[in-house]
Amino acid sequence: MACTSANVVKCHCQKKWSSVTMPAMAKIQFCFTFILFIAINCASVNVDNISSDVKFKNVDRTIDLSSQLVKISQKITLENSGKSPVKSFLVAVEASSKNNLAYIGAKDSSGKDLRVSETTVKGHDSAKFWRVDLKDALNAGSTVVVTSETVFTKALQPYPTAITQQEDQLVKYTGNLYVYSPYQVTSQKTNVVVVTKGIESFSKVKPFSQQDGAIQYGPYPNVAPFTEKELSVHYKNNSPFLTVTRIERLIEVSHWGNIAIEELIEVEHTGAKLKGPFSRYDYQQDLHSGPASVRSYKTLLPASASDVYYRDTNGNISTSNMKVKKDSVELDLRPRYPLFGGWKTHYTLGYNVPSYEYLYHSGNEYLLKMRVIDHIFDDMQVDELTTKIILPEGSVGIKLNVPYPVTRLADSLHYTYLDTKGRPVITFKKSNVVENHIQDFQLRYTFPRLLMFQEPLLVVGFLYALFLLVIIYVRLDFSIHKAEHQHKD
Amino acid sequence: MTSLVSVIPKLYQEYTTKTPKKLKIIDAYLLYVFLTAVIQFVYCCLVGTFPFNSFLSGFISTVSSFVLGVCLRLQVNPENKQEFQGLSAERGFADFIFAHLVLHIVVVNFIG
Amino acid sequence: MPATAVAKPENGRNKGIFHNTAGFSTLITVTVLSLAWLAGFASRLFAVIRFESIIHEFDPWFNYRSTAYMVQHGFYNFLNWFDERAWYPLGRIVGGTVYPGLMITSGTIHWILHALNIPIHIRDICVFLAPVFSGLTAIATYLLTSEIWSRGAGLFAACFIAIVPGYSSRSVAGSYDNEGIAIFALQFTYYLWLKSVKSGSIFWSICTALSYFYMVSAWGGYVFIINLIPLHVFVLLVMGRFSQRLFVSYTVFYIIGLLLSMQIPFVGFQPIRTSEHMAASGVFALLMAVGALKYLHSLNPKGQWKQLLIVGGFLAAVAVFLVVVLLTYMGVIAPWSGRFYSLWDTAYAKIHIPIIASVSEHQPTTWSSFFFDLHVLVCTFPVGLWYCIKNINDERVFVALYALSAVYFAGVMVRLMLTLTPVVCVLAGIAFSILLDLVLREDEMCPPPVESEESKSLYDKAGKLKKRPHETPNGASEAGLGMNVRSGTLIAFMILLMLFSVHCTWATSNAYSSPSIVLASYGNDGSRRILDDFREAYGWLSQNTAEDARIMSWWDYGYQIAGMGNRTTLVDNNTWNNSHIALVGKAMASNESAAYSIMTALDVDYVLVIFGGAIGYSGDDINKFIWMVRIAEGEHPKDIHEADYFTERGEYRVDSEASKTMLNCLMYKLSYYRYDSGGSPPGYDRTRGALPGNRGFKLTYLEEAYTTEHWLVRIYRVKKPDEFNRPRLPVAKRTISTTNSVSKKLAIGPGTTTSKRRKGLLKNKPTVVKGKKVARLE
Amino acid sequence: MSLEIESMVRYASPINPAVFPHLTLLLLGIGIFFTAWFFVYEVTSTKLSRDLFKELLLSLVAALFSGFGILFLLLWVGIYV
Repeated sequence: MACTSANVVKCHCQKKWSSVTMPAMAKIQFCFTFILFIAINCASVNVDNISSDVKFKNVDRTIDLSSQLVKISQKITLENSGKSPVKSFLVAVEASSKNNLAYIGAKDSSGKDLRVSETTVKGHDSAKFWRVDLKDALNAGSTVVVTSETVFTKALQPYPTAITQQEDQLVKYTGNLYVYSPYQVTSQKTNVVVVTKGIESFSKVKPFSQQDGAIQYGPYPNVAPFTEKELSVHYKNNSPFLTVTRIERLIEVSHWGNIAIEELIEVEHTGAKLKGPFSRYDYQQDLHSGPASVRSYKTLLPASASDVYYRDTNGNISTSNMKVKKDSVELDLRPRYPLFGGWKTHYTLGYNVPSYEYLYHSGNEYLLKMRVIDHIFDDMQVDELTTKIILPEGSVGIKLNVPYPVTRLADSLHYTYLDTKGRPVITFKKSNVVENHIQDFQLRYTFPRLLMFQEPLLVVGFLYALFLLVIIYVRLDFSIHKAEHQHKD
Repeated sequence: MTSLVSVIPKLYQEYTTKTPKKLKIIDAYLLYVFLTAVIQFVYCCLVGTFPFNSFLSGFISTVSSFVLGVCLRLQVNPENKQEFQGLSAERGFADFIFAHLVLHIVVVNFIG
Repeated sequence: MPATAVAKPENGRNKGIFHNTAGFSTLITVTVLSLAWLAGFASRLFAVIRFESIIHEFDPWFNYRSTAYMVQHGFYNFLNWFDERAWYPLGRIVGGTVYPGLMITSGTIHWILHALNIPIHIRDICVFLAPVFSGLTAIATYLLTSEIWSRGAGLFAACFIAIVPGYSSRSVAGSYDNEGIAIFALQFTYYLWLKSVKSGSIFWSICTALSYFYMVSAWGGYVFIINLIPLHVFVLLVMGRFSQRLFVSYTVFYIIGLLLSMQIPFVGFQPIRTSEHMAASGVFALLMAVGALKYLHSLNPKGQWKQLLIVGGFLAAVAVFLVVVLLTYMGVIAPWSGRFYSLWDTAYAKIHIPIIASVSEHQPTTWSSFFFDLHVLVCTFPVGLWYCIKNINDERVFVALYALSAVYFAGVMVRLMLTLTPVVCVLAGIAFSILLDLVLREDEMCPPPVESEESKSLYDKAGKLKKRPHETPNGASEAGLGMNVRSGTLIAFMILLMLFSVHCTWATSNAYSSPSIVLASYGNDGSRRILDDFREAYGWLSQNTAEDARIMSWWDYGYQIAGMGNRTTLVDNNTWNNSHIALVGKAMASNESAAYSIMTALDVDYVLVIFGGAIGYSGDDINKFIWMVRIAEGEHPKDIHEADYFTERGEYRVDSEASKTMLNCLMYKLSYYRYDSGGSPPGYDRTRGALPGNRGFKLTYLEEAYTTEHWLVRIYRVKKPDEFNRPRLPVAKRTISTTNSVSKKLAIGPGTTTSKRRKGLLKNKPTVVKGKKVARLE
Repeated sequence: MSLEIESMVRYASPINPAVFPHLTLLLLGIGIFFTAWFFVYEVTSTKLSRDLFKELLLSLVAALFSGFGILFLLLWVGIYV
């Protein structure tokens, strides 16, 4: 995996991989509608209490608004002011933005992932809570530094919602000025990064300072738990507001040494809508025309990817470049037309990778270790992801491990070249996916190697049957002739 | 023209004496089919051709039956052996059956 | 090989020296045929290799779309398909207005492959259907030629037809059109017809009828068969070659074929109602009459039957003719259709039906295109024809008639070159076979007396020159070709054949292998750039307009918009409703406000125009515009006058000297709206080599919705009534700029336009590799 | 339970993809040769001289070689069955 690890976020929750036993192949046909949820840590299961011992001594919060995503990272200095050691603490997301949350993760000071699980707290039904388990229990009186990272999608609202071709795109962010926390926060600072200079307006709560492309708030002392105060920033953001409304990722494993990957992608520009005409003349005049539009974007594929194709229902999209880099293949994808606000496009991207990169075996036991989703473009946001894995015909004992909860759909069968009873297809779905979700799943199955001969023998059998037909025909033909001759005479 | 009139009984005589029995059966069939066609045509002239495809399929099926019958007669006729080399009477009859099969499948489809 | 080949026709002599001869000749035949198939298939793949597996041109897009519909919804739904995406607001009953053979063929292939778990996309089947069928055509041609002459000639003919440009022009990969499979059906029907005439078997006649049925389901050109076969019968009758076999084969074929052909919804009752089909029934009646008289004659051979025969035959013919005339007069039988008239009188279409004349395929063929499409075959096929007439028999009468009629039709219409090509291949195959027969004869025959001629070549022991003109044992007079002459001829002809194949490859590759929806241009450094503007625009339409948006464009692009853009069109390439097309033409030719009222009446949401000025693409709408005007004038003579669009001197130009009407019509404005790029000076039109006369104007009722990268396709949105009540631009600002225009006049007369622009070539640097049949309309 | 990833080895194709073209050509060549032989035999031999065993053997060999040849052809052109 060394060569492809560039973007792989180490699975922070490896131990809680849920494992689901795949029903026997025979049953598959009968359970088309059967849907299996793999939410091990369902909200209904876990209930936590807010410990009064824990305090946030200091929180450094960075809200990164430079892309279409809102990335908030908090450096929390945790203090145990109680008597007994504390093993875990809670982080909370306010009710207003909990539906936009795509990803949450936590790391300790040495950069190791901590286990994060969803939970609830009685009396605070509107907010969402996560419990972060510390690696070592925090003794009374001591402190520890934990970094939490959250990513929100669709939290930036274009304002105005429609712009003309030449205008810049302005967006508005509405958030919480204070760290939303179930605990008392002794001191906190917030740094809003917007990168552009064009800030129209922002909430002014002292103390604050504004430097180019960034606003600092705080420090604010002693904020009570669950304090909310509106923070809004209205600023220019011309970064690509592209949403992948749907992606279907198809992974087809062949034991002849190849894994074929095909992604059907639907993209929409979800920024400010284009108002009025589109003028090619203006667009061609200078490159800065249509600042909010997207001409092209880069997709990173695994370094071993080959036979890449990029097409839609009307055929190849001829406007793309491929650069082979050391640790990846970089595709510069240009949609057929530039994407303005509200414009959509769709395409299919496919490639092959050799099996030795992702497939492991020991005897007849196989293990496929691949990404649930791969990079589409930087700061991507995906509304709906469907991943399908097609295994060789005759694979049994399929077990799937995923790094985060997904919705597993019913298994089905896929028929392609030289198939008799069909190949098993494992399908699972996830919505609201961001880059942090580029992680590996593991799929175990058993495949008797002798079955590899089934396909060629099928061809051989077919040809042999043809030859036999010829042999029979030659004899038959003769007899008919003879019979006719007899009749004649 | 008078010679024409005188020739007809002669023809009839020729026919009755020279033609094999097998062919006479076919001729009877042909006559029957021909009359059916005539009746159909007269009927449609009197009543009208409203379901045109039904009339057509009926009429054409009789015409084709007639044509096929004539062809069979030609092939079966021993005098024509020279013309149809390699075609036995049985083969001719098998072809006849095959043609009727095709014909009637189409007619059934067409009659609507 | 030629030895075994010529051995065959002399029936019974093919028991060769070796017991194995039959086996090896079969093997060689099979090998040659499969190689021909392979070569034919491979030579049609240029477009796929150069571009991609994509449907070409215009009509194929409709065929593809309906095939996809059939595959998706099933056959019966397809037959009942009412397509409301076409001909808005009329719609089109697709099931009843297409020849479904093509769709059924590829649908069946798709079905079989999927039953075998071979998941090939229907598009790929459609793309590769024509090349695959070219192989079948080769085999059918082989069979046909073997029936007429010999197996060797058959192999030659098969090889010719596999690669000849005249046929590959219509059957390259991606050109998914009726002709692709129809030529196969044509050849195969003829083969079966000859077979049935030869054997007199009902079985073969039925097969002919079935094959004819396939042809009827595939292509309107079936009329050619149903006229040629009766003609053959008639000529045989006149030549006194009546036989009972002929009687059997024709009567059975006609009656079953008639019934079968009426099964196709699109054909319907035409076979008994239109004049085109009447010749066949006339011959049928005639044959019946002749058969009856012959029979009576056979009963009494001694009678005075001669007069009776003549009188009876004559009376029958007169009666049939009178009935046909009477019925035509009464309106029961439709008179000949316009397209059919234009076959007889080439000027007819030009005068009466501009829409037929406007299609470049319907133009008379030029001599050069005969040579271009057939190359050496055009010179050799008279030889084959001569030999066929010299050694006449029933089948050869047929091929002679076929050749003569096809030559005539090919001369009338470029498109019918296609029907000429097969027979040319057959006859050229015969000619070459005879030639090789002459040159290579001696080997396997029992050594004839050596007609001495000292052979100067040392390494060849065959000094004997057996002259054996084919099948005419006593006609051999030119005996005594020398070894040198012989090998010289051989080499010359081999070189000729080589040149032929080189030419075929070249022609197929350069002239016929352009998808026409993807253009390629070559930069100075030889690098290839792909201009994908059409798909860019159609892709934009399909993704970014409302599901039910109605697109107005000239009819050429109707099928493509429906196929790739998946949107409703007003007119398309199925030009059945002339007045609707004329209405669109009128909208394009009127000024903006008049056009707006037409467009609102038609509920138009978007207008699409093709504009080649920026890259010098000559097949664009401005160049076709004069046809729009003509067609519009035909229906609306009060509002549109062709003369208004020309300058006073009768020139068609777009620069400042163009007429006022021209400069203010919708098509002009949509093409040049905010056009300021392309060469120098800015706004220079590279296609017409002129600076547009009316620039800097504003549009009131429309707004630019999208323009592709190279300006090739421009899409405008028609504003809703509440959107344009804005202060209009002062008139003073809407001046017509009369800057220095160095425009050459484009002498555009109806005749020259076609030939000039049939190749949609880019005028300047970026040369586009394009087929010449591309631009349908000038 | 199941094996851990560390104890497993990477899975590569049993036949190096680089030799697919060669294998295709070789196997298909032999296959076509035997097919041709078979058909020639079928056409040339008469009812008397025909030997069922030879026919069966020829066709089996032809089918085997052509079958595997076709498989590698598929793999070569990128249809990984």
